[in-house]
Amino acid sequence: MPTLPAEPTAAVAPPPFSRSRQAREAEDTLTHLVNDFADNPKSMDYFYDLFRRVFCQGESLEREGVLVGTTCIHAPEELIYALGATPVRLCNGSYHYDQIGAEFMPAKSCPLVKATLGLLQDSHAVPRVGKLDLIVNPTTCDQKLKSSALMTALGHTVHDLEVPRSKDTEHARVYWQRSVRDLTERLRQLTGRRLTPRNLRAAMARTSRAQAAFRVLHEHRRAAPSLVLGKDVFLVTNAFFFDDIDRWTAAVERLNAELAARAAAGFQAAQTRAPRILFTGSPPIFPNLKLPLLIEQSGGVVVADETCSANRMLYDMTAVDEWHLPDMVDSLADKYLKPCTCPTFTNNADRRRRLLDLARTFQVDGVVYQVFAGCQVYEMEQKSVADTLQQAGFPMLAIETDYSPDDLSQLTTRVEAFLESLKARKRHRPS
Amino acid sequence: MSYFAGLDIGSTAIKVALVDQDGRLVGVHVAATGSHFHRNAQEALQTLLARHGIAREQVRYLIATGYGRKLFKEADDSISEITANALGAHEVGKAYGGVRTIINIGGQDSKAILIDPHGNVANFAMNDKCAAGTGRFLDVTARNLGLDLDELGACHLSSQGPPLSINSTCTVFAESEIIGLLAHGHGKPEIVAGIHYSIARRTVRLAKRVGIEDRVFFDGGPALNKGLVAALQDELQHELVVPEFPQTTTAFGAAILARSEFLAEASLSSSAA
Amino acid sequence: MKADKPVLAALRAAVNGVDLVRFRFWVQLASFAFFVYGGYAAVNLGSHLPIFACGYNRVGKAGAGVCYLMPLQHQLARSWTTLFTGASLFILTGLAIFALWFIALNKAWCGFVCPMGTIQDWITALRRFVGIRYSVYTQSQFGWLKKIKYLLLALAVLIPLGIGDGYITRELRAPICQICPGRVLLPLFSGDYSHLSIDFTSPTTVTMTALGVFIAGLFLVGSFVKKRFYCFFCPMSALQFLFSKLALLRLKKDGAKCTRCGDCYRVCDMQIKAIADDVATADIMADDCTLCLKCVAACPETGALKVKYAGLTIFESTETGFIKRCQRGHCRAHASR
Amino acid sequence: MKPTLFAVCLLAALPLVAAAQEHDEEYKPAGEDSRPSEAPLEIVREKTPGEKANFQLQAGDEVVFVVQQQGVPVPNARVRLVTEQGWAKETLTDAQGRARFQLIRDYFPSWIEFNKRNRSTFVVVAENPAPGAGSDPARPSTNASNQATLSDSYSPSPEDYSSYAWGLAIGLLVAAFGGTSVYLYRRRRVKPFKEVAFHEGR
Repeated sequence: MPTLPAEPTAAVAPPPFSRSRQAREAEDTLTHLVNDFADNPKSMDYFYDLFRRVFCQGESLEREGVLVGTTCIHAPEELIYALGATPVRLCNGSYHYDQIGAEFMPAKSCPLVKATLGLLQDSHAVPRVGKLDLIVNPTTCDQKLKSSALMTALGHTVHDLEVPRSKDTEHARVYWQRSVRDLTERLRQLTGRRLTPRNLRAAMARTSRAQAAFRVLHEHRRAAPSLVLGKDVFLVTNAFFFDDIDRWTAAVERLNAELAARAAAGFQAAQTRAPRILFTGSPPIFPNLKLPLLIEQSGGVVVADETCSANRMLYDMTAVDEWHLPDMVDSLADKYLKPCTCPTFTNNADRRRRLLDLARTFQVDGVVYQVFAGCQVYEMEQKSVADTLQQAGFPMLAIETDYSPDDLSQLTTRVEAFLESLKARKRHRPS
Repeated sequence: MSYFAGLDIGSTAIKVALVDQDGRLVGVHVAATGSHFHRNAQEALQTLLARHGIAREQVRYLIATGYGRKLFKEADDSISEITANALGAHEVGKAYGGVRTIINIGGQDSKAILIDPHGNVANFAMNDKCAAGTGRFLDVTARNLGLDLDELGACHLSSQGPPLSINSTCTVFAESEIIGLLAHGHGKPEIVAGIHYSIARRTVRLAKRVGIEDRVFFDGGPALNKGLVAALQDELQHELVVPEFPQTTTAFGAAILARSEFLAEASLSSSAA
Repeated sequence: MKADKPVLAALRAAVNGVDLVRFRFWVQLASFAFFVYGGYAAVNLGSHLPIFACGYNRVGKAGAGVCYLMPLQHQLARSWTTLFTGASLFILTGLAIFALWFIALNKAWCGFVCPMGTIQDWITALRRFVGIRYSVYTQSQFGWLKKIKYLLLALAVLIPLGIGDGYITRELRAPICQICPGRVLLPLFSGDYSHLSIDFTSPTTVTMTALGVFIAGLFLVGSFVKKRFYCFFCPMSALQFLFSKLALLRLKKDGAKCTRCGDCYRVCDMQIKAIADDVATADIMADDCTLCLKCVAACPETGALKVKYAGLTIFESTETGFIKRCQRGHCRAHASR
Repeated sequence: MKPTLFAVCLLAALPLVAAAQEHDEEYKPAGEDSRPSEAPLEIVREKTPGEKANFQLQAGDEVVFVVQQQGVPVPNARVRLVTEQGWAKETLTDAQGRARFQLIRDYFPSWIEFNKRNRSTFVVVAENPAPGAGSDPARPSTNASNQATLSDSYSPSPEDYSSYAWGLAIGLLVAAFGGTSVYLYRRRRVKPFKEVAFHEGR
């Protein structure tokens, strides 16, 4: 087990949070996100203000009751809400925590996992969500799998939620349903409350209302020319990580109303000829919205995404046949496994079909495929996704990056060249 | 008579190309980037104009490309060097019967571009994270062997034995390996040939990622090096086309685009007026 | 999709947002009453119906028609010399009438009309009310269990043929009807409980009537535990599937739209895995399917599952429809137990 | 759940409605024949109320015969009923000339030959002293009696070959067996899972 550096001895009084490196990083991203673009939707102010308060001023989001951290979207949040606990998604996008994580993790490992562990290693981590009573760690990709031991070494209690390696066979499905039931049992012991059809149904109602709101937003993004920029939608879905679910849903519903008004008024958030981009690959998590921001600063517009920090987390909804616990919990388990297009499964037929469907329905011009350095599963799928999209006539740009800002100029060249080639193709192929 | 200029502000060299009203190349000029690239870029443009006796006002439209394109304020517009290179190569390639694959080895990066019949970029791959296989690798080698850059080509051609295999592709370690090979009494020509072949192999691998089709267009500074061209030809097994001014194809592409942009805007304003 | 006129669009939205559970309950209730008690209103739809409107229930003039399996088995039980001659043309016309009835509603006869199916759904409702969970087959069990209905259909054809030429005793005529739970249960609804008794006249009748009551008991227990238990082994569904290619009512799946979320597989009473996992075939209706359309109601992807009648889309999975149904499902969460 | 309850009671009501309006063809003889029959002695079987045209006597039924002389019921006439096997019973007609018999079962074939539609015949003989010297004037006799016979047939009663008890027994057996086996299966499933079986051939 790696010996972990002790708490950094604060020789001099630590600077007020707002001047720490992490705050500056968030501040920088937020200013770019807000100021580089004219007329952002009014209802986005709630989200900008939320991120400023939480990430830049380090405001505490302490919530009473049991806090259950989750390191991946496979952990069913409905079960956590049903038992009165609050889910806290621990995926982290800050370069600051990535550096801290890199001190005790292999250099070539995925920046997201490094950042998450950096976050967990820091006692007063930002976003300030309070002491976690349990971390549910779905065993999806290898690095998250191995990070569970590291998290335990950091003093957290970790429950490994076993995710099957393939999702087509029946025993994989049963295996997953059993894992979810074990999780329910573990949460019951943790919170000391009993799962009943009533409280699970109420929890599922909250989540499905949030999902319904997201789906309306998703539908609005089909408009050509676009009504809302991709960076705003990524910010909205990133807010879902830590914001209170009901407040988040209300804010998204307000945003939807404003977008409907924009559609009626024929408002354009991007130029008519702006290349429409489908974003997929490793999830952009605030403050690492570097690539989407770069695309939209260079004149493109991200109209759809297939990443687990946005679409994959909120899109697929649960259908229940009989409102009794065995069927409800199994339906939840199925919803989190069967449609999931996570690259950690054996075959990615679902993901390719999903990308093609998104590309066609959103009339995208090109696909940007982000791969975090060290994220081996997404890199392995890059070729098959590129070929599938190529056959369907959608060019794809694969970009390997990580959380550090210093490869910005090289990325700019690639992104601009890609967008220019898309504009040229559009001129020859009357859209 | 109006002219159009393309200014490629590269990492090691600034290239300027001047095109007249009918799109014909008037002249090119190459100057070192140095540290004040802003001033050097203006000087390079000035020297080229002076050489052909053209006033600055006659240059109606100027497009900058390359790493410094965004910072060169006098430019009317900027374009990424990949699109510029593609346009340039497409234009120049017509003389050789049309090209589809472009290999460009620059000062600090190497690019492989696949273009469609109209000259638009269909696919591209870049290696700008490691100096191996770039112009900088050749500079380091030349300095180690005490040769000038333009002597490398002749030296390669004068080698008798098979080219040595330089297995470490990293610029820094290649240096120590060259010193070791010299110490073992291997001839300089064989070492240079070895270096050329290692760059060629690495570039072909990059080109394969975008797909190699039709005639292959090879440009960028190192394309002047005859030895490297021979090595690449051997590795590629495709017909290799090296233009007369390989360094300035990108600048030429930018100039062509400047002209078409200007004419498009002009026709637009005339039809609007 | 071509832009519909506002009226058509409104109609389409209304239909796609229907609460299918309630709609199907009332259609089933109405068709149950019609086919089990239609006879009293002097309704007689003939004897080639593709559902279990049991002939024994027709005896007391209660039923509105006769399930085609009964006349089929009677007609086939004739000597082969006459069977394979022009004299037996009426068997083909009978089959044609059955086919005509069938292609009108395809397998929706099972999902919406068949009285036995309706009884099973009521028993399932009872189980749900009591709060006992349902059982499922594993895929391997599913694989070999689903072949039984073809075996029963084969018996329904071969035994009468055997009787026709004297190889099998005449007491075994209409064998499938004798062991069918419909014979035992449906006449109960019109006061005739004679079929509950075991007929000791001969060993054959003993075994057949005992088998009949046994299967009826199995039917009741089975459908209490497994949704639509009997439909899985029903020879009528095997017979129907021969004609399902010609049917007007079709279930279509657009694989490109499908995210394979498995919601349709979740709610499928017949537990057909292909509905969720098969994204290649358009004509997705399997031989076990009863076209109860719960899958279309449970699909959140717009346009993924479509019900077409003679090419015209009459019911389609839509996102808004799904959310409306799902919201209603959850709103009841606060109101009911 | 309310709709389901409503449906169940609706269906419970229907069989009652169905049973009430039995409307099958009532047996109506062609037309009352006003002239009394001249037969010196006659036996007429009394119709049971609501009897259908294809009515078939069954073993165990109660059957009533009216003995009439010129259409007038004869009290105290001796009436004998003899079944096929030879079982006989004798009664006297009551005041209204009625003789009541209970048809006993006399059909005991081996199980294989048992045919529930078998018709075993019986004959009813009525005898009554006739007034006067008898019908043959040539040979007057001291006591003359009229004898009339009526033969009919009856089939085995359903109780002989069908039994609800067995039906119920089998039904309950299945319900009990099915229910408990599912309960035990679900209880057994609490154990982790069935291992994949290996069939090691030689």
